[in-house]
Amino acid sequence: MDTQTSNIETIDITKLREEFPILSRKISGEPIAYFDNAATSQKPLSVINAISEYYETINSNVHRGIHTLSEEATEAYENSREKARKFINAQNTGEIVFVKGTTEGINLVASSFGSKVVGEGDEVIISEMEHHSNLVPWQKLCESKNAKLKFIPVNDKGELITDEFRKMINEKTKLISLVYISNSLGTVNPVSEIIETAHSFNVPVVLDAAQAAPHMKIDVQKLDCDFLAFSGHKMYGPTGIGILFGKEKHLESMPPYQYGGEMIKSVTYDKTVFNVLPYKFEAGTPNIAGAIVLGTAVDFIERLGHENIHNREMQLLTYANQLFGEIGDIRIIGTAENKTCLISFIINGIHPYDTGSILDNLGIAVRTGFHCTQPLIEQRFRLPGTVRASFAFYNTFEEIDRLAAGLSKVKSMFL
Amino acid sequence: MDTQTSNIETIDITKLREEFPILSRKISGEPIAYFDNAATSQKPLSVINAISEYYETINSNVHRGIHTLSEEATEAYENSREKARKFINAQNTGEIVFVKGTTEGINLVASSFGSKVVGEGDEVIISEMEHHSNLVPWQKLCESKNAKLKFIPVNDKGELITDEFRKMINEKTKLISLVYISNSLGTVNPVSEIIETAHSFNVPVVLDAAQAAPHMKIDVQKLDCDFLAFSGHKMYGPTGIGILFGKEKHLESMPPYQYGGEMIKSVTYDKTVFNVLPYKFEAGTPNIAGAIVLGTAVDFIERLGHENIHNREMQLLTYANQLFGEIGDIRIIGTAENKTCLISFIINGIHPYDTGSILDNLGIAVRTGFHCTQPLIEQRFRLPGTVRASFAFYNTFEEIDRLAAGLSKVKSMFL
Amino acid sequence: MTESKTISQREDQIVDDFSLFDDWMSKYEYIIELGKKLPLIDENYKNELYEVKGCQSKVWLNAEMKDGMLYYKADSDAIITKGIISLLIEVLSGNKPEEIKNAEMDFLNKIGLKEHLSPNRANGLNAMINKMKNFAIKYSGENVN
Amino acid sequence: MTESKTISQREDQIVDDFSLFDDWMSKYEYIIELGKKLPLIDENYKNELYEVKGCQSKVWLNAEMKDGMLYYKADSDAIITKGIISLLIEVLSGNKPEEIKNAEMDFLNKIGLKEHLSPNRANGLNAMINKMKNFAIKYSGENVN
Ligand SMILES: Cc1ncc(COP(=O)(O)O)c(C=O)c1O
Ligand SMILES: Cc1ncc(COP(=O)(O)O)c(C=O)c1O
Repeated sequence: MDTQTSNIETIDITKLREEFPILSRKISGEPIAYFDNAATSQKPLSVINAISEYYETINSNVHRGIHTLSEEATEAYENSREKARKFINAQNTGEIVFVKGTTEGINLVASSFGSKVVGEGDEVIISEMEHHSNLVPWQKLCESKNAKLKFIPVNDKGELITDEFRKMINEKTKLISLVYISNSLGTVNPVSEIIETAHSFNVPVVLDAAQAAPHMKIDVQKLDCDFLAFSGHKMYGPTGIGILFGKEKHLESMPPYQYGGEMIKSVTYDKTVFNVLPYKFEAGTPNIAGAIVLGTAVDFIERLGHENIHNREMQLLTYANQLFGEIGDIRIIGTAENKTCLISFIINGIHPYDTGSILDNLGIAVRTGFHCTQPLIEQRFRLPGTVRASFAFYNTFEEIDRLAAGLSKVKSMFL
Repeated sequence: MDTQTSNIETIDITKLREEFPILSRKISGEPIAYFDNAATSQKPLSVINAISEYYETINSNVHRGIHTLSEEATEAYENSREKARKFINAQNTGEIVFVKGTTEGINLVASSFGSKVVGEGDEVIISEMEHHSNLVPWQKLCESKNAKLKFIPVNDKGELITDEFRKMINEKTKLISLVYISNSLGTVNPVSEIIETAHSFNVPVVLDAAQAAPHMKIDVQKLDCDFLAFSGHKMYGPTGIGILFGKEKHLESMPPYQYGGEMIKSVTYDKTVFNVLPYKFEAGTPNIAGAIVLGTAVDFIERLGHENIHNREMQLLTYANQLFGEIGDIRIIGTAENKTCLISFIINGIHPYDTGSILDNLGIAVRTGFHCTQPLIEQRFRLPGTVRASFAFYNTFEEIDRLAAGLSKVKSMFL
Repeated sequence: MTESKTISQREDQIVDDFSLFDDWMSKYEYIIELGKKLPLIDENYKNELYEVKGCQSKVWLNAEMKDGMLYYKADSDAIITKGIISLLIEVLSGNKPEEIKNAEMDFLNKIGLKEHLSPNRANGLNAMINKMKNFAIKYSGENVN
Repeated sequence: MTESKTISQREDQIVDDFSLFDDWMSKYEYIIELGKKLPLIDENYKNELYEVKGCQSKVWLNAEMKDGMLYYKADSDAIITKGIISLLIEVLSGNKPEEIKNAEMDFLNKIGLKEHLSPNRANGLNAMINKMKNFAIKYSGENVN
């Protein structure tokens, strides 16, 4: 099917898949069809090999070392920071902080920036579709400050109701934090529009770009967002590393989040002077291999090209939507106009857990449950969970055929 | 030299070194002699390959997934936690929290536990020889709480003056945090004795075991420490992962440190219920590969055997001390009775930076500077830095010969 | 329910039944059938108190004593889960609390369920078994009064 | 100091001198000799104000105008660092601020120093050059009054 319907000449999928060793694994006797990409992506050989290469040739602690290995590791580490800067078009590398992942990035902002700008009686705005990682930090911040957390509502298609947002924002609003692309609905939010409104009230905006980083070109200068966080492991890179972008003026004004190691300029028994950006926010020995190889993941994405990735993924999504329609009895949760390549759904009358278990038995990996957006699924959509099939460019039309066949099988077993 | 003077029959060093690919690298045309092990250790093939294997076979997000890959990744992740539990003899895996490293571990304790138990007018005790990562978090905590930070003094040999400690502790003392083995002096501190005294005052004790983990058997039950943190990258494991041990009763009583992901049991728009131990402290997608492969590093250490490692390293230390004595004009900083395998020193009249630069040119990697213990080196020992050669079992007597020859060369060049 | 048989006889029966299937899809089909047939629990037991924690779907479980024997009722919002509880009930229900307490539940290994459901889902399975055994402990000799 | 030569002539001279050495050990030996000979800075300049930030050893640097030319003095607690500053001073000292501002300092690449000192230590080197050029900017035409 790939050869017939795919008109992407720039990506040779069969060859590309060979770069992902795990895709040739078998599960329950079947080749794996991996549709859990929104949870974590698989890794190409270039990324896997770059990790080994780091440990086999230049492994050493970064910064302050004067020996050659340390110099080389530092250079590779800082080169990767520069790649990350370019990847999201930040103005300078001082705005690029290596963190553990999106969750740590957002927690850092909530703790170091949020505590500073949010006070009693103030308001913070997020949306009804936030991942727990972009909900609980603000819930707890507001709790501790006696501030109010407000939620931009979501319509039945899974889109933000921006009219409501414009009614919510006011002079009490001190911060907005929003998911760029929803991990459970697939919705691509109109963040530019929201940032513009927010800035007209002088309110800074944090973007959770965990799902955006693997799927679209991010431009923090064009977006004009104040902070943005994403995870390496969702963009074909290693686990345990991510990026927090922050505008220089904000990062300069914030106290450090953790203390120790390279984030210190000088210290006496009485007093500490902190280092310049971005080091002020990188306490302790960083995930050096992870940081360096995040750069390799960026290289990989740029070699493929954002547009090629996008086109391929949209074809997969369109194809899957079409097949799902033919199966019948499938309710898709999240049908926004502007949507990334994932489908959250339930087969009417069948529990997501049942669907997922049978699919697993057919070698098809989907995620079931709340996808870390429990209030959205439970309170807003009143569901016990959904099944989520999230695609990546390396998925094939044949795999989607198998998914569709699997769902028909599930229907026949349970209904 | 190895064959003649080494009486370790259980470790075949030549064969063992082949497991560390980086050790065959050349620097400035010479085979590398890596003496910066206290900053970070090199990694055996078993560790490097385990990372690739993870990504090539079971990479997936852990917990809550019902598909096979997720099950397998979760199982490997939890198996590794169990290995870490055994490694330090904790009572149960709920006491084993995966963190980024020692620095994050200590920051977590300072933030979640320290803020709770330390109040205005209270006192926290650390020592004069702490790494910045175990100094600045407490300095900042005390600053914010209007509490007092007190330092156990260090004698000229680089040992804690425990008599002074017994005079310092009183009913105002709320917490003690101590380095188990000093990274800049090599001193192995009498932590059992200190913990016993502390507990007689009902004061909990945190141990910074960053340097202990690679060099000695740690037994948290025997030590009876309340918290203990260490880093994977210093014990032959990957970067970006470490362990925080905490006694169950403490961890249970502490608020989470970061919010999001697996640390949540259930959440509504209004309220969050946190997960059980240890998940409560593991927010966001963890460093899955790092955590799993930390277990491989534990396996590696246990295959070699703590005693074999210790014996080998003590022989290297003894040999280096002997050669250093013969060179003359070398002042060793840190001459404690109970010492690990590192030598911090200056050649009288020669700046550490000069020494380090020339050694690097000879393919010999040492660290120079404050080793993240600036107050100890500058305020206590009144030095502009030291040169630190820190050994690991894979170093050889020949490499130490080269180090000694290098130092003689340095002397002849600068004096 | 075959109340005359011992727990281990019932286990053997299930192992026998499962030996007819040679792939997991057929086993699932059988489990689903059992799930569909499971006698439902009263709606008023579907609350926190009767909920089994640690499963990926909601599970409620209750037990009552009748003539010295313990009888279970359960429900879940997922059918596979119901099928699995149904197996557990088939084995344990209608026995003396002391016997239930000591049941080894070896059949779960023998039919390959434990292995097939490792380890996230096995947690859920263990949680169900624990809840059932806790009822048995509650009603067993030591705690009658 | 050969004040009659231009900056680029002085650079060429140093490149010539270094071409005699074919390994880095000999280059270091030469740099160390230069370091030992560097005229010291007054002790009262050894403070924060004159310190060059970003080096692994302490470096202090001052500059003074005499007859329209800028003269540098510097010191460091490490001799290799002193030797390297000595090279910089050799090239830049005694020139017009405008010339110093625009000096390309290409000789550092030619003798392989930049490459040899990458990148932590190169930061220190760049910090020294920047501090020297900043003095030149301060004393150059635009800012005389
Ligand atoms: C004694 C000591 N404590 C703490 C640390 C900090 O460890 P990490 O940088 O891995 O967080 C180190 C290592 O740098 C150390 O040697
Ligand atoms: C939208 C969104 N935000 C935040 C996160 C958290 O990312 P991480 O777990 O890598 O910290 C995720 C992924 O789980 C996500 O999909």
